[in-house]
Amino acid sequence: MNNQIKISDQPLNIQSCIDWVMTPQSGGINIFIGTVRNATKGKIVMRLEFEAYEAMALKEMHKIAEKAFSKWPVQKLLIHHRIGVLKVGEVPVIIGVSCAHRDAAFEACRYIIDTLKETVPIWKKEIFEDGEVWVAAHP
Amino acid sequence: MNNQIKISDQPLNIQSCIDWVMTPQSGGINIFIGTVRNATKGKIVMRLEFEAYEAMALKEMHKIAEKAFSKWPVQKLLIHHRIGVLKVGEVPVIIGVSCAHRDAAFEACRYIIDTLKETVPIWKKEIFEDGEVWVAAHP
Amino acid sequence: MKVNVLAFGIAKDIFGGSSVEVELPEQGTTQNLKQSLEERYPRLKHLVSYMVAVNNEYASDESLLTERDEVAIIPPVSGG
Amino acid sequence: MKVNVLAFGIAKDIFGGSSVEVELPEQGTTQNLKQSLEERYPRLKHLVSYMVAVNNEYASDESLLTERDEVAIIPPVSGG
Repeated sequence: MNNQIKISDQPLNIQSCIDWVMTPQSGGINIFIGTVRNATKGKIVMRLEFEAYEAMALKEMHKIAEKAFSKWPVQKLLIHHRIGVLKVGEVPVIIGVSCAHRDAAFEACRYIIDTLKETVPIWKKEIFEDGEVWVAAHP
Repeated sequence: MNNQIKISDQPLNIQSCIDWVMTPQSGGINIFIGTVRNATKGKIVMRLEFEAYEAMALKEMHKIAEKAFSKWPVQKLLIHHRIGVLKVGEVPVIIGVSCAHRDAAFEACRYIIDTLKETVPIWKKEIFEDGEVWVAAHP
Repeated sequence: MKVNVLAFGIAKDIFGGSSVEVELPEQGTTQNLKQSLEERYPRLKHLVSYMVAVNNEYASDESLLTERDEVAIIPPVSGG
Repeated sequence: MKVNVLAFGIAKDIFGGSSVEVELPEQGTTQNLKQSLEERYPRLKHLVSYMVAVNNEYASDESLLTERDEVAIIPPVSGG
């Protein structure tokens, strides 16, 4: 299992993530980049704050990686998540998957971001001009 | 329709493609990177040669972009294809799609690379130690 | 026994701090912990849902707790 | 009429050059062009398939050709 999993309070480096995930064996690389949107449901977002239960989040991210390796012929897999204060346009998450063929790369990348959003203990608070809200906390 | 479509005989610049495709309105960006694999069906690949019917290829790529914009709420869309001689590990194609939400980004990116491989008049020749073959030409 | 409970995200706001101490009977379960917390912090019940993690793993309601466990309240996650 | 036909990929190898000239009857179609080329270059028939493009668009077998059209043979594509 060739993976690189990281939680960091520093800006994520997209190019070095891609460089790491590319291999001479792979023909298809899929990358998902999450960015901070400037608005949610019509309200202007000033910034986002991400917080992680870091030890557990890393453990859950490794479980996701393990599952992806067992479900698809993945060559390399990268999950970087940023925490702290992020401005609009900044990147909270990068997922990269390299495979011999593109089918597996697309499917594994999709699986990883979907599952991360369901199981990994990381929380984001949206800060608006007139208030703030922990995303997904309330009905 | 905010798109950037290009065929070039120079190395593609992944970082500048990603910078171009990111927008403050988008929350999800999906990138597909094709790379030259070191082997096909167990045979070692020395290099690849790509050739395009350029005017028609650009026209077909624009059709794909138009279709993607009509099918999904795409914000920006980029298709760069390289031609000429490529070594193992080099990048013949980069596709980037930014959307407000990730579903559309994944689906549109997948649609674009799948359709490109079916309709865009670009050809690749694999050069092995002991011969060469135009990919997909013969049964 | 006394169990130290870590809080994250909105749970931190509800508890007014990044951890709280909860007194539980010996052989207390995750379910007992939730009841005790919900009595003390009724706003917990207004969340969409929340989980308890024990030693960095999601725990079921029947999990037994000990004083040595690392216990945490996990409100709905929203990473990515 | 004389139609100039562009060749790409393996078609260039089969024709021995990047274009060939084909003599067709007036009102000749894409289908007539294919027949004429297959007689002259039987290896064309060994391809998985091939298309004809007229003025940068894929053309059906019934398309009429003129001397002013840009005509090209499109063997199976393999970009990406």
